[in-house]
Amino acid sequence: MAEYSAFALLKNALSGNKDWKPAWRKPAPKPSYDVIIIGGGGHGLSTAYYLAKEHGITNVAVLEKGYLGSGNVGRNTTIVRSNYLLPDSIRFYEHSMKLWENLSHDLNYNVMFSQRGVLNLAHTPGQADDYIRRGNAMRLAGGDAEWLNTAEVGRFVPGLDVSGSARFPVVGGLLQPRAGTARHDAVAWGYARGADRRGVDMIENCEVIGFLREGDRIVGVQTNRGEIRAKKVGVAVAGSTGRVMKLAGIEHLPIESHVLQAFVSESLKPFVDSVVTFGAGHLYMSQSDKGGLVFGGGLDEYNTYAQRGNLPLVEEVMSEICAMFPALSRVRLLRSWGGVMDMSMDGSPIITKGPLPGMYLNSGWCYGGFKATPASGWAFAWTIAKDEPHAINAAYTLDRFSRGILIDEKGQGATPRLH
Amino acid sequence: MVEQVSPLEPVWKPGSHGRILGGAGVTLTETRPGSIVQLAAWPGHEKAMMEAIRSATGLSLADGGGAGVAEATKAAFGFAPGKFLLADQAEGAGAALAGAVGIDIGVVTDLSHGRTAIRISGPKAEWVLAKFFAIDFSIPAFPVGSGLSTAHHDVFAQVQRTGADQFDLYVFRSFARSFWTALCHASEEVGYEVR
Amino acid sequence: MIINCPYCGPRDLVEFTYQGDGNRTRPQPASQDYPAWNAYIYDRLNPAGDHNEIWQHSGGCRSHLAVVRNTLTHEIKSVEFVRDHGHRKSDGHRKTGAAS
Amino acid sequence: MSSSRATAGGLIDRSKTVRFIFDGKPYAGLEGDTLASALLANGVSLMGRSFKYHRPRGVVTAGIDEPNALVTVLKGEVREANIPAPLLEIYDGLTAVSQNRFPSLGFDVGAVNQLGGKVISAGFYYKTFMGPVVGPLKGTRFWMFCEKFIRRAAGLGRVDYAPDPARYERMNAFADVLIVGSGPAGLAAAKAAADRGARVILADLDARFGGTAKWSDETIDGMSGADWADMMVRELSGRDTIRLLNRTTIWGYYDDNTIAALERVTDHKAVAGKGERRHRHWVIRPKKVVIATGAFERPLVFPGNDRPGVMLAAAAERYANEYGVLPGSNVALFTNNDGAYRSALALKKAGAEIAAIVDVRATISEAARALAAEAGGELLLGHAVTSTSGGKQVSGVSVQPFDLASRSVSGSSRSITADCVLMSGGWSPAIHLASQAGAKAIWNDELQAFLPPESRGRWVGAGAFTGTFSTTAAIAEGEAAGLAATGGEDTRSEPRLVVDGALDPRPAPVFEIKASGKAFVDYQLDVTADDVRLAHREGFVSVEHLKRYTTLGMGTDQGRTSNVPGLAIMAEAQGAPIPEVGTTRFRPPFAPVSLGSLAAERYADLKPERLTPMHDWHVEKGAIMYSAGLWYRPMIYGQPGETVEQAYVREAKAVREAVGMVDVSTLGKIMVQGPDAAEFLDRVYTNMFSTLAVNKARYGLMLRDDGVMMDDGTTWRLSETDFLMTTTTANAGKVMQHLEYFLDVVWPDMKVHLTSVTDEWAGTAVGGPKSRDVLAACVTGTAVDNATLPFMGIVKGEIAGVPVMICRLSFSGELAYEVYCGAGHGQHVWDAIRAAGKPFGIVPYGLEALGTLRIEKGHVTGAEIDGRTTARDLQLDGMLSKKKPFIGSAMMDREGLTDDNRIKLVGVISLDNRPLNGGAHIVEQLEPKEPNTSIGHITAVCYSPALGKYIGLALVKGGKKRHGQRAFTADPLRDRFGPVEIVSHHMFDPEGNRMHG
Repeated sequence: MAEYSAFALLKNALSGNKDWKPAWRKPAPKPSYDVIIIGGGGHGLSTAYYLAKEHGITNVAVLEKGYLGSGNVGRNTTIVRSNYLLPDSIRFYEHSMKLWENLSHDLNYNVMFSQRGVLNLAHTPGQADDYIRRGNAMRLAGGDAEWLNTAEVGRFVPGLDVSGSARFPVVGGLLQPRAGTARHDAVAWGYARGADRRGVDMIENCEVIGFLREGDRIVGVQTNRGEIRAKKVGVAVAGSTGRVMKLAGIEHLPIESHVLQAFVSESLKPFVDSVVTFGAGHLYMSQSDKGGLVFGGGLDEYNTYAQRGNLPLVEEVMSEICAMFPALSRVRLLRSWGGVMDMSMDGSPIITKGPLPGMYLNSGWCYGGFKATPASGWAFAWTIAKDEPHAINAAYTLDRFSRGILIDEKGQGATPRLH
Repeated sequence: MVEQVSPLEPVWKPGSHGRILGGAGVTLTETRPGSIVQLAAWPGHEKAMMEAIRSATGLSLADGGGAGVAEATKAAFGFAPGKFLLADQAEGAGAALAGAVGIDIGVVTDLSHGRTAIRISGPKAEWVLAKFFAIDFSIPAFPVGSGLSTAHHDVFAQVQRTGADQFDLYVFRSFARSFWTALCHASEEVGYEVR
Repeated sequence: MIINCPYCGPRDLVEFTYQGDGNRTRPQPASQDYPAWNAYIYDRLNPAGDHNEIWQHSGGCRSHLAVVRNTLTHEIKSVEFVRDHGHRKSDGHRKTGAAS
Repeated sequence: MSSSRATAGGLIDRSKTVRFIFDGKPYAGLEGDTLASALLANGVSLMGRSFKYHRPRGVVTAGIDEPNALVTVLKGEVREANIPAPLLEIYDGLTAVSQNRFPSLGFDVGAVNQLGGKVISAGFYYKTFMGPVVGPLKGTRFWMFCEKFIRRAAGLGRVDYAPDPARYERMNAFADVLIVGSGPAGLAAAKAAADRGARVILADLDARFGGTAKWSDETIDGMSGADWADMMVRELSGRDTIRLLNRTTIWGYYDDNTIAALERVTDHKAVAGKGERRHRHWVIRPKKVVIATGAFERPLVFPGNDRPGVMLAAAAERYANEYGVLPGSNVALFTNNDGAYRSALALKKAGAEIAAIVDVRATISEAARALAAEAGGELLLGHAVTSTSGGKQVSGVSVQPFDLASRSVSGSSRSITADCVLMSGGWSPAIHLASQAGAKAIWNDELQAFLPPESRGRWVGAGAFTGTFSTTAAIAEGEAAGLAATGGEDTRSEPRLVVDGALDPRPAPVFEIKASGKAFVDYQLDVTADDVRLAHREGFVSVEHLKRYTTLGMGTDQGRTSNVPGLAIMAEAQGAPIPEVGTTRFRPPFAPVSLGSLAAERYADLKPERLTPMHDWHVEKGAIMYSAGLWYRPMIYGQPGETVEQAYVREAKAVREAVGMVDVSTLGKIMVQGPDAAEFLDRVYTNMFSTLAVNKARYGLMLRDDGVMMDDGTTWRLSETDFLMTTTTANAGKVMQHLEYFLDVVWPDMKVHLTSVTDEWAGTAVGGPKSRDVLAACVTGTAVDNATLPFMGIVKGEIAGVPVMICRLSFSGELAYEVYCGAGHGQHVWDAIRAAGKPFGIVPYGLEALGTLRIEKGHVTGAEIDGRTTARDLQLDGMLSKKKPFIGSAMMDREGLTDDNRIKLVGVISLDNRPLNGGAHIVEQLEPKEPNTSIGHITAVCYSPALGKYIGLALVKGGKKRHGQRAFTADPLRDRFGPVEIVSHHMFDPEGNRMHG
């Protein structure tokens, strides 16, 4: 398929854009594959891409119940960062960041990754020390992080209430300059196109309704488009993990499904350049290239598989955004939507072989999923190809809970709604 | 006895405020009861607790969630299963009740300092309260005498309807000043008088 | 969402705190059954459909409620006090119990 | 200019002139005008510029579906962007400016984008701007460079940083029935429900009730629609069970009929009343909702359909009949349905000439034919408009014969002069709320529209919303709905389709006229029919892919005019029926809603303040207040010229050398009462409490069920069955919920009650070698000597006539006491202790000194108890009873929690006599400074007057094993590196002689 470039755009414009080809084929499922990835979201698609690119495994099918990217990859607030505290997290998300930094070239698809920085505001000296501890951990691990004092924060983000009279005065902020945002749909489409160009079959409207087993072993899947057999089956359906794993007879997992709402304002001329998060509550905000303010807050805090949020959370988020940027009170909320999250018991993901032979599980992303898309697929592909985890996902096991080797960034324990 | 200092003192501004159009929409007062007492019965001993309350205070509570009674100088109501709040302008109700309530019935907790009692009354009282609480304050849904527990964001509150257009609110002392200020803001558009 | 508290009546979601999966069984305090403890603390049923869960009416009477709620529609099927619900589980650790 | 005020008619008050300013130019309008109607009346048709191509645009609609005419309103410093001119009621002094143009609306350099039209087609971003793979612009740099310009060009209105002086509020409401929309159906429903004595709320987003009745030519019960509506409203407004909310948009339909609405209280006023909030955010909880939201007319997609002067037929009718404004003097109509003929006639009656009526259908109903005859002008059946002429104002159209079967034009083209072109592509019911409520819309082939899904019983529909376009039927349906809503049962299952005897509501299935030139589907975001086909070509065929790839329907109008035409064009490209392309699921909000209204009373006051009884004293004494959760606590009581360090060192010294006092009222306090209280505490604490004697206190440790540290504090036994538990300030609420959970859920048979008494007691800690003397000097009714009040003992007495409870315990490591009294007496007792302490040099101290004293002693707080550390990590192994199980005991021994290499509590001493920093890490070598392997971090720091050194507490791998070792502090973010010695966390008086003294 043709390379994308400014030249290609010009050439096609002259022919009235009549010659563009589909970004990916729409093949019918083959009876069998070397690897089946369940879930045509960001992680499933990137897994397929890296299986083909890094491991030469191209006889791969990605099975998607709806349309590609219909899950959380298209329902998030597009933030990409690696500002974590714990070594296992830093290792993984830093790897992801490095992949992000070259992703558009790698995919020949502009995912609009813009490193405009993520600034975490701190509102008490204690919180500042906490953030700085995290920033220091990043720096000592080779990452990037800076501390801005109140005045520097005010200069970095005009419009922010940095007055001492604010209810929760800003005492400083932790900045990760390399962090930023990307065009979420483009990430799914870019990986899909990239995988397609390497021979992977992306099969949409193909819902898995059961697993094929030989004894304990998973040897394929039952779908609404018939049986498809495979040597290895990877599950990357964050948000639906409980439902899909149930089809394999696995009833209990260290995961709860919760809905996270996201919001977009009407389109405005540039108001804020970087991503800003409010430390006296739970709020993160940036502005898209189209001019809409994109923001979100906490979970609705109860189990749900419905992509619908409730009103109290909306009010909470708007209260916080107005506290952070008083000038936004007259700006209007344009759209809201909900995405279903796999909330794990320590707030960290699971990328592992098993739990059944022939099966591989990628789940528990809480709301760290989008920024993890490249590394998640990269590490999952490695785990599937080599039947063992790579160093960056070695800690993301299922048994870490029973062993007490927890990766609890927020220190909330087994209370998923609080991670 | 040394008098309690009100947490509202610096923000207590007697007189008329806001948009007064032919009379204040609401009147705000701090009732400053001498005693605020919480009573908690063990499951199955609720009736005995109600009897103890009657014997110690003369207030007889009807059965049922939120049931309550309000007299000129004292009032009581249920606010949770087996739990009741009693307010008395006189001090020392806690001790009296402690005498009347044996450990076999339940326990008595004196909150005379811990809760601040705010009264909102007037034709717009329901309207103003509706700005804070997701509660149907209409008479059929919330008759005179009855009480309930609710919250406005971080501020936990117990509310008793002590008249057709009169409500007594019990809020945590440490939050009282903030809550009072918010109450005044919310009352501005209908005009309010602080007494 | 509106939850009909058996004591307070129907109240807005904002008054409640979700306390999680009501299907779990806490082992007896003295129990050394490790897998049982692990399951209690970390395993979730997380069904797509009717779910037994525990809510606290934290902004009201503070009772804990056993709620059956559909996780696909958010429709609430039943609400009752946990203590009346027999949610005591297998924890025989009563004040008279010799477990301690 | 062509548009003008009609000589008569309209609901505006011709006696009241209103003066306003648009783009710096003063204009006059009439009371009852919107900005759109007033500008049209002044002959202004150019009102905006489009998002991508910056094309000149006029107003297309007369309501909330407006995609083009968006303006910014200026109120002093404050700008409010993207307001649809048809919704903006004018008032004296209104100042509005157009958007997305530079330098002016008339001449906009951004319009050059039009030249790039085909290059910047849908999805072009994704195909370019990747930049070079190597060199200075590699990685994301080239994209970020280009993006700067893209961002500047993008965006509609501008907001500044000036804070909004307005205030907002939230309002809760309950009702039997909420009726959404006050058109004929809504009014009829309200009346029916009200007559049954129900509590009714009737909401309409317009200033005036009546919906279409306000401007349609129809008469109801022999009176004009407007008069009929006024009569209905009069009948309703008398009753106290009815609440009428105008200027109120119902925007959110949440679970269990929780309905969100925005009331615009003062936007239409030049000056707001005292205390009036700008917006009121209503949260309404009706038993039933009657949805009577009507329908939106659809444009037709044809080349030049975006030229100013081209507008929806019904919009023009509304301007003529409601505002007495003629959008043009010589009007052409282009339609695929009967309804629009009525609009043509309305304009004729209002004084315009009808140049031509162009209908894609070869045959039309007799009723339509009659209307056409009355309206006059040429009737061109089986024809279509293939282009429009004119610059920033339409001057005419070209028409060509159109074949319905092949949906194509052919034959000779001719042009018709017109200064206003009306278009009508059929109607889309406003099903948004029903869709939010949770079901999938149903495509109706006859009406060529999505109809509401079946109700799950929570709502009832009526009128055009259900596809019932005849007013007679709508009123009947409204009455039925009002009854159904109050009767409890939903009388309607299938959406009823009433075919009006006169006019045929069924449009021809024509959405687009294919001819050369840009034909717009989404006006605001400049999505053309070709863009939709390009998306199809590239495989973005599902409705979601279509929207995301082309941005169709993503604008502030939320695709009200573009959704169905877009789907139709995609369906044709696919050769599939429309519903197979998919249906959009609508989510809140139905219409854009101000962030301020949702912040409501929390705007400018996010959270309440929590104040101790001595708060005002602290502030008065110049203490720097420190926010701890919602609380405020004194950090230091600085004296003139003192640095923070000097202040806390002075305060801490005073405690070590003489006596100090500190406000500890914020500590969480929970009464634990009942016959089983002691055993309950045995279960929740890691150590024993049943063995605690009355009038004694004990330090206790609490774990979570997973074995990780949760909180610590002292608990005082006041009687056999009464305990006063204290928690850390931060965890008070969490601990309360934790205990309540176990009592209610796990051990419901235990007879224990819990009550938060944090606010009941004021607490003053008095510490230092002289503390006993101070108490002896002010406490009456009890002795405080070592015998009467030993370490961890409790006595009751009085201070200055106020009952107090005194516990001898120490956080500072000095001889110390905590004095509790009723909160209302807190200041009184505080003053009395200070007076008694004066001779002993008592000093009030703040959190910094408190921290210093505890760090010297190695006591842990929130910084160490961070939700990851275990009791063993914090060197508290001794607190873990082996005699009994307790919460967390079963899980605390897991390998991961007992690993020797975990980070554990130690003390650190700065070896370069420079301050240490909390949040700094500990490394084994300093070179290279970074990256480097962290072996832990510093949790708390101070200058220790007792040791004369800068010290800190830290969590370090190996813990005790490293005592005596040298390491380095690494704080790259603050560029602080230096040598430290790792020591025991008990840095001062490890034997604790001082507090036992």
